[in-house]
Amino acid sequence: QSETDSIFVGNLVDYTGPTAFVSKFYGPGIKDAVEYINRNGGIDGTTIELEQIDYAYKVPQAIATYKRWTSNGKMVGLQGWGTGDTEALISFVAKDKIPTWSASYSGHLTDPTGINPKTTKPAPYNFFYGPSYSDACRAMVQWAKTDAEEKGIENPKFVHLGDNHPYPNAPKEACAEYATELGLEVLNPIVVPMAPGDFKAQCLTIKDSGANYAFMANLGGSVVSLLKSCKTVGADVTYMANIWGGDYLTIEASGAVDYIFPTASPFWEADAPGMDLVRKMYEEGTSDKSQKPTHHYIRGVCSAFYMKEAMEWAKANGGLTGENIRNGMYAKTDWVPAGLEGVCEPSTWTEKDHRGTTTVSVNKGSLIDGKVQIEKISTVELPRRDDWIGY
Amino acid sequence: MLQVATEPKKAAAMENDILLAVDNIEVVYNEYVLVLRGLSLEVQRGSITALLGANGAGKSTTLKAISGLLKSEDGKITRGDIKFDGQIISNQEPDTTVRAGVSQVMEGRRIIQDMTALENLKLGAFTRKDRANIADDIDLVYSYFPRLKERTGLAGYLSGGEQQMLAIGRAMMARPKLILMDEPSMGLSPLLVKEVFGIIKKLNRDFGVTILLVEQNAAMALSCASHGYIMENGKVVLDGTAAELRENEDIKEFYLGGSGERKSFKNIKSFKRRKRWL
Amino acid sequence: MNWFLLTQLLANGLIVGMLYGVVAMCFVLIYKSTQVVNFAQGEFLVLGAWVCLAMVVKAGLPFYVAFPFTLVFMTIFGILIQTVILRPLIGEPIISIIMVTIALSIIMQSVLNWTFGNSSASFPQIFPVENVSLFGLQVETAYIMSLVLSFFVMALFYAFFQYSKYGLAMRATAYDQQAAQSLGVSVGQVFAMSWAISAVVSGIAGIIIGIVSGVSSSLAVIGIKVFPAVIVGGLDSIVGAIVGGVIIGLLENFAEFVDGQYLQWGNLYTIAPFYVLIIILVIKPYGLFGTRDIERI
Amino acid sequence: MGSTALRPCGDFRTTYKTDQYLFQTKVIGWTAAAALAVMILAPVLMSSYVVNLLILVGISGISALGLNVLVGMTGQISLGHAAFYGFGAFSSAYLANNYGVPVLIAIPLAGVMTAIVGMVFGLPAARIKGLYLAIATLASQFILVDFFSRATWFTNGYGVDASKPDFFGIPLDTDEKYFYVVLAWAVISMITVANLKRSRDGRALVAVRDHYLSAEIMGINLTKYRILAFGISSFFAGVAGALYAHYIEFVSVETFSIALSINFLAMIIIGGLGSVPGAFLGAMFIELLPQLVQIISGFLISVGPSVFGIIENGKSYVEQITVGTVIILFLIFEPEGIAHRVGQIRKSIKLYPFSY
Amino acid sequence: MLLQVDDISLSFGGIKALQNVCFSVKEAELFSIIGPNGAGKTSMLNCISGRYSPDKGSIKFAGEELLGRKTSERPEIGIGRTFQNLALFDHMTVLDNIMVGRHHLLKNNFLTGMAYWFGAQKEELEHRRHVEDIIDFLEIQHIRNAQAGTLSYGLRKRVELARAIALGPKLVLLDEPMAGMNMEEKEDMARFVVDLNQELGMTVIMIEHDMGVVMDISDRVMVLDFGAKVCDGLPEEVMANDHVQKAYLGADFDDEPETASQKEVA
Ligand SMILES: Nc1ncnc2c1ncn2[C@@H]1O[C@H](COP(=O)(O)OP(=O)(O)OP(=O)(O)O)[C@@H](O)[C@H]1O
Ligand SMILES: Nc1ncnc2c1ncn2[C@@H]1O[C@H](COP(=O)(O)OP(=O)(O)OP(=O)(O)O)[C@@H](O)[C@H]1O
Ligand SMILES: [Mg+2]
Ligand SMILES: [Mg+2]
Repeated sequence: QSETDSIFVGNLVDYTGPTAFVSKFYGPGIKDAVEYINRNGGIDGTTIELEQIDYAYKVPQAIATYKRWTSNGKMVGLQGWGTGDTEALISFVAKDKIPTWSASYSGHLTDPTGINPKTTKPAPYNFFYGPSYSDACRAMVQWAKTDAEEKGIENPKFVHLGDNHPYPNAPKEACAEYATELGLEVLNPIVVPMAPGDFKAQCLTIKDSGANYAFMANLGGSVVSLLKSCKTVGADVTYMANIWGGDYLTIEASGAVDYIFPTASPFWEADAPGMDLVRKMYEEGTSDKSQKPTHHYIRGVCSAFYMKEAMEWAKANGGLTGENIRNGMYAKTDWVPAGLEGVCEPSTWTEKDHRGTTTVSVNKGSLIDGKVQIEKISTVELPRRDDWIGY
Repeated sequence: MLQVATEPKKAAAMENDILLAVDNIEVVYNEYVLVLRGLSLEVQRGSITALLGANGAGKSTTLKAISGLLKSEDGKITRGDIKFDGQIISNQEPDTTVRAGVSQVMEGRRIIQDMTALENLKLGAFTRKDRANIADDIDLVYSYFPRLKERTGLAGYLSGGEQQMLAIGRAMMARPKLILMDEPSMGLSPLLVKEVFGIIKKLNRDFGVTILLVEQNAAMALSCASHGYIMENGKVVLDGTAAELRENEDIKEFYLGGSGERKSFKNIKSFKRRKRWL
Repeated sequence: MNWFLLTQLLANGLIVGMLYGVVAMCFVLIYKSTQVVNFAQGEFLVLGAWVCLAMVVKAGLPFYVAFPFTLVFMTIFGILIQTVILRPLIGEPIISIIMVTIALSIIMQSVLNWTFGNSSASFPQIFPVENVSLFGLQVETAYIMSLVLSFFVMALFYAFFQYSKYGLAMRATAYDQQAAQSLGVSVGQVFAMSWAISAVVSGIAGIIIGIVSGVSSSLAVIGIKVFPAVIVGGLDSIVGAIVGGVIIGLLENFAEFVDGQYLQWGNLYTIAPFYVLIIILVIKPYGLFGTRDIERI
Repeated sequence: MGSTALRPCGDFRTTYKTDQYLFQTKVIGWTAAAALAVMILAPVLMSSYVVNLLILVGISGISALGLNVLVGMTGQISLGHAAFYGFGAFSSAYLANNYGVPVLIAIPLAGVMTAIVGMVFGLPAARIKGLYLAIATLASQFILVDFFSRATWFTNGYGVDASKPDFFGIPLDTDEKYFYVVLAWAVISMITVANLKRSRDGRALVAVRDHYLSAEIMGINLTKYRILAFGISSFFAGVAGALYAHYIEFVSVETFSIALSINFLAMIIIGGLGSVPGAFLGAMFIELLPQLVQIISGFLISVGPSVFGIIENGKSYVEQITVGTVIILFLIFEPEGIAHRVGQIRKSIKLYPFSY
Repeated sequence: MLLQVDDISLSFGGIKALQNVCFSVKEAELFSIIGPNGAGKTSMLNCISGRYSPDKGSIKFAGEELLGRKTSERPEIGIGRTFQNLALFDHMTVLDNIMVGRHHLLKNNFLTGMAYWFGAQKEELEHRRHVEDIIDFLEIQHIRNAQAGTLSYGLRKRVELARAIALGPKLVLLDEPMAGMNMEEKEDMARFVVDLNQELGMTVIMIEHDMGVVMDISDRVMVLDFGAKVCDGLPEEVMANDHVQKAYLGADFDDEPETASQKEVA
């Protein structure tokens, strides 16, 4: 089977739907990386044929596309995207043995065996690079705790802001539980719609509730609107974002000040050893260059490179089948893809635990005089607690 | 005396006096229903011309073909043409036709029900440039139909007859050269029928408006018209001056209700074969 | 009971509601003259906002220049949409035309995303004071503008429909296209006019919303969001649009209050208007100010 | 007089019964039979990609057919159909997961449950009409979707698994096998709706649409039929949703958005309001168009990357724009839908060689 | 007495459409209502058929009070009608339009209807036969399958009549059945109405403006004006009434102006 000189990988992207805001960066990251890999010998001579399909965040469309891809039996891997479609495809990819690297970081995707009582469906073929939504939020909470201590806030209050929707809901319970554990007072979550709008009503409620730390689980326009509205209302709260909700574009558009957000990779200008390679890939790549990439682009690159090295392992250990590639993901520990040192966090996947990394960088960004300024303020190393697998 | 209309008269001398000339038109609905099959007729300037015919003969279709309203019913003139005042107006947009001086009183009145009578009248003057005279013309209409003035509510709540008056009044408001009237007496009480015909005559006499009148009340129509056409199955089958038509035996029988003496409807029991001109 | 929060929320609702009212008016205008519900309304707003933003940010024009240019642009756009896309459909079933506006929204959404990107962007500061205090509540200056605007536009529309010749023609066309045509009304022209007016007002509303919430293509959902306002006021009532907008604005904020303080239900804010909408409709099937159909036989 | 309704020669009907046949002419009958035969053989003849698309078309078609009963036949525009579709999906999964109801039985049961919910949400139709009603159904869309994300006992809050059905012990676990389940339901729904159209209650529904005042005076209970239409329509939506659930095997709360409701509406408008085959033709149009556009644009890019470089960059936008444009062009040229066009073609063929 | 109308009043805002109207119609009678436009004739029929509910008064049909009965139940009791401004189901075929008239007589429902072959078909066909008789009777065979909305005005009126007959009513209310017809067609229509009355034994209440027809075929005539009853009685008696002559027939309206064109021709 490994005789074929190319293998097929499907890639679901959302360039026109509600999450296009970030997919527009993540998708090109994958594409540029795969092109780079192909230009440089592919998987030991096998090129990766990547097809990006814009499914506009519509689950049925994603499934139809998936079926088209699998119908000829050639697909060996899937670079997925959103929460809805990734969850919908869990049993498909498990049955078809197609390893999937999604950009949905829902906690329960990290449970390959169904060990957590809350897991409804084990996800043996699902991977993602980066901390899970729950872990990222836990890191935010942990930072908030130290921050509160530093600032001398007594009895700090924490609130979750987000729509009643699978994606913002993903870390809600897990994060609240940990916040309570850390001694923060957890207020009732406040629902903020995913679509942008005037959110002064919500901001008034936030202000009234006396929250000190607010975790915004939405992304894009919704976050921008919320920050603008709350600025008008004048709520004195530290806003913390989800990994998709924090980038220089959001800060620029919202005019945020002291905005806290997690990342799992350096920023574009950072001088980590592997960043030269990333920038080279970008320069040589064919994707749209009208906008400076965000850190989402870099996670896309990492996702592609983990896939690449797992494939290399598979090719050397029995051939490029989905099952082998999956085993390739378990082959290394504290794994950083070659050439991307300092770019991708060292990650470990095991058959029982698909949390690649639990290390979260905490950043603070502000718009000062029309310039976005971001600094990394801390790194949170969360413990790999067993009760947090799949949660 | 009577002419069969298969050979359209082309008296060159009269050419100038002919306001409307429909020349051998064919009308198709929905791309497959052929309704008019080579219909020709002429209306002289300043005359009242009556167009009579059975239900479904195509009278309303003819009027819609002239005014251009056919289009909005998925109908089309596929052959022949219509000349108004020397200009070809077939398949033209209806508003252009109205501007050229043709008004239509549509079948079933078609007043704008959720506007008042006054607003309906104002709307009738939509194409007019001389804003100053509009108010006078509204008064004129009121003088013709005094009861319209009393009704200030929505036109949709007027009774059938009142709506008919409004429709005629509305057509007058455009100060047209030619009014196409589709069954103006329908649903009117005998008194009002007389009134309406009186008004049609008055319009014609006082303002020199030319009228093409489609009517079922043949006796009335022929009494005020100077010329008449009889249609059947999409064609003109008979035409002549009103006087000639009034004397025609068939017309007497089928349109005027017997020759002189009143017929008793009660005794018509047996199936009666219709005489046709085809 | 937290009176302070409640009054703040209600004041906010009143102000936001006015803006809903303006957007609702754009719907009403189209409906009143063409019987069509414009599902691309949201995109019209976003278009206006993006075009103005592009002129301000990219071309560096001052706002007071960009603003009128945007309105000119929207006028042309409205006419173009009507002549190219909607004119051939005159006289066709309304539902098909509504479908066309849906397709139009798909196209516009893509074109907007393509040309202006998927990210959010903000207007630079436009008014010397960004916020003013109203009933002890901080309110964006843009909203004050919209307040003035909504009354102005409302009065204008009202007079237009009631007294002007074209206003009458629009109402007549909506009621019975064929009859209007028979009176010399050019249906195409009237429709072009109403689309142009609606596009202009949408443009203005879009800019205000953009200033307040940031411009992004997903702002288009506001088009759907004001449906309750349109319906509560009555589909064909200009005054109703404003009243409906205010009611929905107040309601949202009141729901937020009840939810946050007592129920903890979640998104009552988004959903409450729809419950109330149904209740109002069952009591008043044509909204508060809509004209009822004449049901004579 | 009356040139409209003359029957063309060669089509003789001697009894009223033949005049009531579902397939009005032999040609239609044979076309239907041939279509059915092709469908039965489809899993054997066609690639599984095509089969998958056919399944999706079939499911959407059933749902669209339901909507057609409501919108096309009864004249009540609904913007909330996706919510009922979703309710069916969750109900069926719920019955199968929690009560062990065999899937093939859970599907119609879900239909019945959805019908009841549909009638409840249809209650306002007793008083509200036209676009006001359309927006009221939009409200039911929002209310139901909100319910989905709230009712964790029913939906987990984000989505539930649904299993593939068994047919007397044979697991219908491949697309090829599942296809027949969908096909069976598609045929059943087409026949029942076609039957409805030619019987008492179907006529009553259409009468309510065309002129409800006179319908009432003709003895038709308006409230009953308006709500009944919601019931029937939701039944099919529920069945289709259930079929979808067990096909996709995962029901996600996110699926049942207004966009999907609008999609269903697009299907019936494009297919032809009130037409039974039209619902399926429209479903085909809406489901396949994006796929087709995608394939074509992919092909163009592979042929001439230099020429189509612009397309490459904004590929997805070009695709969306194309889909929108095709819909608009289609409606400009055939505002009354595919079924209407087919009818027109049939009529002109009948009259051939005379054009009228 | 089949129909007993007592002291009916109806007003819309300021307009008094009906004022204390009383009349009665005997079994198998052909009863006409005449009166100027806006007199309240149609409103009267609307009260009987349930479209309007009068402000006061009572209407008894075959001894039973009608008011308070649901509109959609009235066909079952035996009341059918046609409409002045055409109220056909425009997008249905003529045949289906008439079949709708059989609605209250058919027993199949949506479940049996969807199953069709188990029972519903038989019933449908039975009623179809009946409807075909009506179609034959009114001579509209050739348009049986035409869409009602595309027919000409006169034909639609006839389909309306067919639909009303299909209801199988004891009392049929006809609102200007002959409007928009020429003499010949009026004769046909008159014949149908007389047949309805005499052969099918239906009681008829007819509104009509053509005095020729009214005088000829009605048994009794009632005159309304401004919502109030002016008189009723035999056709000749009514014709003799002064008020009727003036306000309705316009006896002394004779100064017809001559038209411009007639002058010319002459
Ligand atoms: N929109 C349409 N589509 C199809 N056929 C139509 C349409 N309008 C009219 N017809 C057909 O055209 C023929 C002529 O109709 P038209 O309305 O012109 O008759 P008419 O002479 O005015 O009759 P009436 O005296 O009853 O009003 C009829 O057979 C009718 O069925
Ligand atoms: N629903 C309504 N709302 C308001 N006014 C109405 C309504 N129905 C009827 N009217 C008014 O009641 C009066 C009687 O109307 P009706 O239709 O009964 O007259 P009619 O005798 O049938 O006249 P026609 O011979 O012209 O048809 C009219 O003045 C009319 O404007
Ligand atoms: Mg006619
Ligand atoms: Mg009347």
